[in-house]
Amino acid sequence: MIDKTVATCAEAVAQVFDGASIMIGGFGDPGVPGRLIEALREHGATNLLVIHNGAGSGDYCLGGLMLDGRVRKLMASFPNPPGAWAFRDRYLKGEVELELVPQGTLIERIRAAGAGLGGFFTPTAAGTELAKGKESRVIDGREYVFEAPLHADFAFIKAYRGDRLGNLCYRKAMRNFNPIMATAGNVVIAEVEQIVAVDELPLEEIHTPGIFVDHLVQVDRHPGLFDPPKKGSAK
Amino acid sequence: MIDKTVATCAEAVAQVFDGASIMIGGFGDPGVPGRLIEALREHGATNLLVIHNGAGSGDYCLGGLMLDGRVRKLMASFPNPPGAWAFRDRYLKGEVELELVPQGTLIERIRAAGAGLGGFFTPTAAGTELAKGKESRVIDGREYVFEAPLHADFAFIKAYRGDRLGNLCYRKAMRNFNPIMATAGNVVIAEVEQIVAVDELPLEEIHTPGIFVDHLVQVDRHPGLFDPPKKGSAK
Amino acid sequence: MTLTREGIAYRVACDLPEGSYVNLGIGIPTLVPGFLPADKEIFIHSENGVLGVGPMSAPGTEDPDLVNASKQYVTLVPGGSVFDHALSFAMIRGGHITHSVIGAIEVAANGDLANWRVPGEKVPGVGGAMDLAFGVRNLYVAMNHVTNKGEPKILNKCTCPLTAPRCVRRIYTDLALIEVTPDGLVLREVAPGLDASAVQAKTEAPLRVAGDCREMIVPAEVNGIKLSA
Amino acid sequence: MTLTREGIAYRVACDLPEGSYVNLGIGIPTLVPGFLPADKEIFIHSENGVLGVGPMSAPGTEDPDLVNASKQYVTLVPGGSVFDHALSFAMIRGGHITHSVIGAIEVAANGDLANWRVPGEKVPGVGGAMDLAFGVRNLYVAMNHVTNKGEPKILNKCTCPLTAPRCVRRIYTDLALIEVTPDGLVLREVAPGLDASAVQAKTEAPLRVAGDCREMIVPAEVNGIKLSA
Repeated sequence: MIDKTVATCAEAVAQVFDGASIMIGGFGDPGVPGRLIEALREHGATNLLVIHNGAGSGDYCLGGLMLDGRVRKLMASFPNPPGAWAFRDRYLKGEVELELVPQGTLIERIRAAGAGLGGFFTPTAAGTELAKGKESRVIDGREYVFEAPLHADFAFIKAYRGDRLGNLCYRKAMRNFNPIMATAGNVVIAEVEQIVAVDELPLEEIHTPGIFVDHLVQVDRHPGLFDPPKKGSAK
Repeated sequence: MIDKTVATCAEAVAQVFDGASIMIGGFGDPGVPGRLIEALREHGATNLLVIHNGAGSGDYCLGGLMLDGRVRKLMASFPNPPGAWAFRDRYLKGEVELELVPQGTLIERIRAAGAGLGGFFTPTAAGTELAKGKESRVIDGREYVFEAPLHADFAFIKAYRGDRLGNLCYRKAMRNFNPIMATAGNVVIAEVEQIVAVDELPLEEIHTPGIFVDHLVQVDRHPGLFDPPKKGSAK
Repeated sequence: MTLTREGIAYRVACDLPEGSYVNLGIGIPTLVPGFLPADKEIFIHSENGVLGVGPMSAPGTEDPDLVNASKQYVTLVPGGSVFDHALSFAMIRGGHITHSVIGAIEVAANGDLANWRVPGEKVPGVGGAMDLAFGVRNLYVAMNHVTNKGEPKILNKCTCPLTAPRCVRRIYTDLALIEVTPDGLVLREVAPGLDASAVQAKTEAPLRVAGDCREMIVPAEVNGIKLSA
Repeated sequence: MTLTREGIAYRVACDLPEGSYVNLGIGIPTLVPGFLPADKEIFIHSENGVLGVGPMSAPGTEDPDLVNASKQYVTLVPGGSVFDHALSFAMIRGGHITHSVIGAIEVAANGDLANWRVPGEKVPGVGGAMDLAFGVRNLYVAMNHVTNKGEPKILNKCTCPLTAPRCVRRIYTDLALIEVTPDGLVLREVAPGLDASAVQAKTEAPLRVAGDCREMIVPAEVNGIKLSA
């Protein structure tokens, strides 16, 4: 019998090695696999390449990984919200490298990797600073930039519910990068709120078929990842 | 109030013009917008470029369009099953052009169009007859072929349920090409089995958000599109 | 008189047609939904995979899995939908989002937009700004006409790094509504009580005054919110 | 003795490990699921967007919206899933499908595969054959060793248009199991009662006989189905 579930986050992240590249799902708080990231902090792997839309927030989860100095390079589209001080401090000291990628290009590069493509041409960034040094090409009168697929050794993702076969359903804006990263990681590890019996997931709501998932672990949401504003201000 | 529903298939296809390019969803029978195609036969537009996985079957729906001599060119991956005699007859007489595209390349070209990309590199067909005359490139030691995005003036798709905003849910293997074609047609027309009130579709089962759909019409399945074998033989 | 930030948002809201799919940037654009007439169905897109973003969640009712692109807890309108990032940016880059309303640091006479890299910013971030600027046909800038120091933001040529070249279609400011045309900037409307020369005085790029240039129709206040001052 | 078509399918089925995701072509490969042990969980992929294809539907129970890639009405196993064509071919091209079992017109000593264009066929069709041949790591061919006319199908060089170069990993036939290696073809198993020279006699390409080459372990019949003849 196939059983991709593991009992603990520690077990789920045990294979991560020094120097590994890791995609981390989520946008803002929804969909961030916070418990897996905390387990990775405990685990100790370092010199990591992290691929994530942002740069973490505060001193926990990805923010904590930054604080601990475990990230050698970040590929992100929006690493500079106010809460990303742990990354900012390291970056300004030159202790972490940043590759800034437009958000749509970031997700498309990840998709290209998962889909076995050799790269694609996107209009985004053509003629701007972020296209410097990149191949460009005029297609049907419009300028495009060549972008390469983006693979990773690991993808840490979060879903709402999953089964032992690795089938996953997301909930609302939790989906974001997660189903795409699930296709592009060499080893895909999912944190889910609930593991259910096979066939309990509604067929038409299985957003990530189990084929893409290697391990999943049931765990509650990291408390730092639900943070309604006290004064109505954006984080 | 937005209301994308129309009362009849005739009304839905009224804008199709001679020489138009039309994507048609479906694989085998599931997901084929048979009633829309029959309405197009009635409508009379001719000299069409049709983009579809197959070439129709029998003398109805796409087979009928072939029989009527209304297709100038077909782009397909598998136009040669036994039932596609109407296409075959025209093709062997030189009355319809065929561009054969590997199935994965066909769907990816359609997706690229819908996603605003300028093209992509795929390994499929590199070094074979189907890559002749195409740009190729070695990326990370592997040969890839450049493929351009594939747009169309119209996309005819089929879904299971929809609402007046154009949100669509599919059912089982009905999905196939439909949600992707919905992103790549200039005018997207959906045939659905049921139009329901807004918010009746389960949120996590909306496979095609309404933004992609221009018109939808409720109609029953064309009887030719459910054809269980009498002797267990494949069609 | 000049428009308040809410007044600029109000004026933009008047121009969004029913059935449009609109992505709103941070700053003034986030105020636009407050001024959309209730009887006009318009869907707000958020690039993190939400179409049909509704009002902010009331305190205590926040859904931990539903935020907008500014990470604010929001609601979903009836008929809204959720999807992954790849489809969300396919909507943007593929030209499906009909309108984008965004802030700007600078706009040039030819429609060049600079809004992603603030001068002096030590850590850069781009988010989805470039995808929107390259992908959305009706790109509307909503901003104050001049900087905090009174310097023009509508220039002959941008000095900051570009978000995208020749992408802006209209500029809505506290002073004016300006259209970007192949022949340069055209002044379409001025704030109540202003004239074209007052707007030109605060604009580096030359403005051609439209034949039918008129005063904006913006009430002084709506529901107790001041639209002009 | 030689294997029947069912015998070839049986032998392939023995080599598919639990947890594999397998795409099956038309012909002999469609017989493979009938020989998978019930206690081994293996998911059958169909390129039209189904993972977990189960047995054919019993007459009268067909679901109009559920067919396999051969357009046959099928069932879905517990834990199966459905998805669109783009994701389905991402599974194939992206290397997620672990095994593909397909028929062949010709296979060459270097693993070249020709299976999409039958000589003399007037209307060509390729379907998903190339995507599978380029995308799936463990590409297994299941076919009769020779043509209807007794001509070898395992050649020094393919004469038909290629589906993909150097893609085949193993060849399962009625006579043998042959592995494709960087050094050419290696004969791993022979059908019960045959020897290596009998297989070589029906093979154009040279076969190296593996040190541990053995007779296939295939029963004469299973559940009344003849596996060898």
